[in-house]
Amino acid sequence: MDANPIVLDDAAGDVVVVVVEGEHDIYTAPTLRERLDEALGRGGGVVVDLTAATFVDSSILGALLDARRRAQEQARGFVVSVGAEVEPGVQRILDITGLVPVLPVIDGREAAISAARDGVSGSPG
Amino acid sequence: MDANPIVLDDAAGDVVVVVVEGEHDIYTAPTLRERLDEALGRGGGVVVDLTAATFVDSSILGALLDARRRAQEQARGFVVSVGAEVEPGVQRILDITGLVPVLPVIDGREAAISAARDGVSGSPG
Amino acid sequence: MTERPEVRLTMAALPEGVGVVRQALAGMADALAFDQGVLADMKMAVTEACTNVVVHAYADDGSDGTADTLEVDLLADELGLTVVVRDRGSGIKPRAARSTPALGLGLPLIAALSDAFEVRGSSGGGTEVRMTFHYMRDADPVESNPIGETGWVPPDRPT
Amino acid sequence: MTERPEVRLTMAALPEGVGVVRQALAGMADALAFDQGVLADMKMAVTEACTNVVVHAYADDGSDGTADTLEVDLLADELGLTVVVRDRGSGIKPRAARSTPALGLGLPLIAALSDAFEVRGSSGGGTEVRMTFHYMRDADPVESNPIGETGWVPPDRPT
Ligand SMILES: Nc1ncnc2c1ncn2[C@@H]1O[C@H](COP(=O)(O)OP(=O)(O)O)[C@@H](O)[C@H]1O
Ligand SMILES: Nc1ncnc2c1ncn2[C@@H]1O[C@H](COP(=O)(O)OP(=O)(O)O)[C@@H](O)[C@H]1O
Repeated sequence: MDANPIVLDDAAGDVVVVVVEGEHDIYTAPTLRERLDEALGRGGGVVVDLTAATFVDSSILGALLDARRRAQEQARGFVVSVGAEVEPGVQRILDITGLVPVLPVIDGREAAISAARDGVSGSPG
Repeated sequence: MDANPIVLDDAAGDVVVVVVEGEHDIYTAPTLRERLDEALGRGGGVVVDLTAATFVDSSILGALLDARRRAQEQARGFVVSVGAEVEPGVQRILDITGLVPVLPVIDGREAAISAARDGVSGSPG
Repeated sequence: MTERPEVRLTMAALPEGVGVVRQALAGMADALAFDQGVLADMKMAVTEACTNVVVHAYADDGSDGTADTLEVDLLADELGLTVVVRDRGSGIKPRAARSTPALGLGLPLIAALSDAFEVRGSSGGGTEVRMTFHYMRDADPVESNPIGETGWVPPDRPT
Repeated sequence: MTERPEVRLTMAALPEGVGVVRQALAGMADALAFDQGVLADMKMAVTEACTNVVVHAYADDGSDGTADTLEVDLLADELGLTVVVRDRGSGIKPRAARSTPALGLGLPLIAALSDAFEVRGSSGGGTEVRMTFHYMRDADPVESNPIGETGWVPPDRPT
């Protein structure tokens, strides 16, 4: 009964989705890093779905940026997806850090999966 | 912009309704006592509507029992009403103190107004 | 169980503080994914204990300018959450020494709503009320501590 | 404004404490009928300040068994709520003395999200971060403290 789960979803086949729900900070950042390692280990594209996340802090952004860098090094797709209604505890930090084009952040899990499949992994690196 | 208002509603004419919303405890108990004094001062029956209350403690029950005693002394109706779905923070204290028949507590504001109009003010005093 | 509190809340023993404790508790229980029924009981019991500090612990309602404090500790273990409400006040006096008539419902409610409770003198003088709330309950604690048995009788109840 | 805190939260400087502070704050702000946008910013800024205490303030992650504390004070006045996050740690060292590479996003976020902020040495040694959040805002504080101006640059951003 984890109120803030982070699970891998393999349904899309060649793109693995890391589904992040609830509040995440320095306490759960190590778990996210593990899941991201696992996802990168699968060899395909990676999507991190924040649709059901209610709060993420800079430790979480740090974990995402590290994973993105590794995906880029391996020329793999890496995309973050959000829902149509983004929680203030997620939207605000993405907005003010200017990370939307960088990560990149895309609306909708399906669109993110397609982009990751195409090898998208953010603005010019 | 009081998150926990207590207001008088005179719409029923001869019965005045004290509408209690939100959380109430020792901090707002003096306000409730004032409003109850005002309601008793009108000369008719009194209903205390807890439908929109989310929490009441023993200080609030104390204020209600005092008002009820005064209503009884003046042979006036005094009834507490709750909604169909009662918040645990209200239901629980009414249940375990055995005050439902005492106050008395009645489902629905309209039924409570009728009862207060008929001079109901709880189990034999 | 270690005695070091997970969290300590310290504030002035004032009426507005009681809601602050209740809300902070609710927020933290939210993080613990606490059962909603147990949380409701905990909020009620802790409110009563804090109210006693505000109403009874300090003689002169802070008019002497000293810091009348209300301290709330949270201690978590495998079984549940223990909440300790502590003051540095006068301590619980024998009944005869009390002046104001009151409902006398606070301690009975605390007993009824908690899975375990204890009232004792606090080391700093004053009173300490410890209440434990289990994450999981086999039975409603009210069953084993019905309010009637603590001596509390509703007014005008046909007896 | 009096310096006596309305509420003080004291706990161990551990990763799990950060969420506890955030939730307690949310619960209390609920009682104050705080604006939801300001509350979201406050939760974010306070999270970053507490994270810094957990990550940077104490050298050896509590392995020496001493009580590495995280203290959070809330002070309310007419204009807004001031949150003080305090530790008894090593204090902020010059940049060269730091070892671990990090995002460096915490203080810039605090600056951007608060209506006023101050970082200073705390009297007990260690660091104190004071952040004020107004109940009403004329403008978004991010406008006057854009993150770019604090020196933070997103990685790989076309410059
Ligand atoms: N923190 C406290 N400090 C001093 N006396 C207390 C404290 N808590 C309770 N008491 C005493 O115990 C009595 C019983 O308390 P309680 O059951 O809560 O009923 P009530 O508050 O309605 O009197 C109080 O009237 C008071 O004399
Ligand atoms: N409470 C603290 N105690 C000691 N050093 C601190 C504290 N808070 C911040 N610092 C120092 O200030 C630096 C900048 O902090 P910050 O902007 O939050 O970025 P980051 O935490 O990602 O390094 C930290 O790397 C650390 O050296």
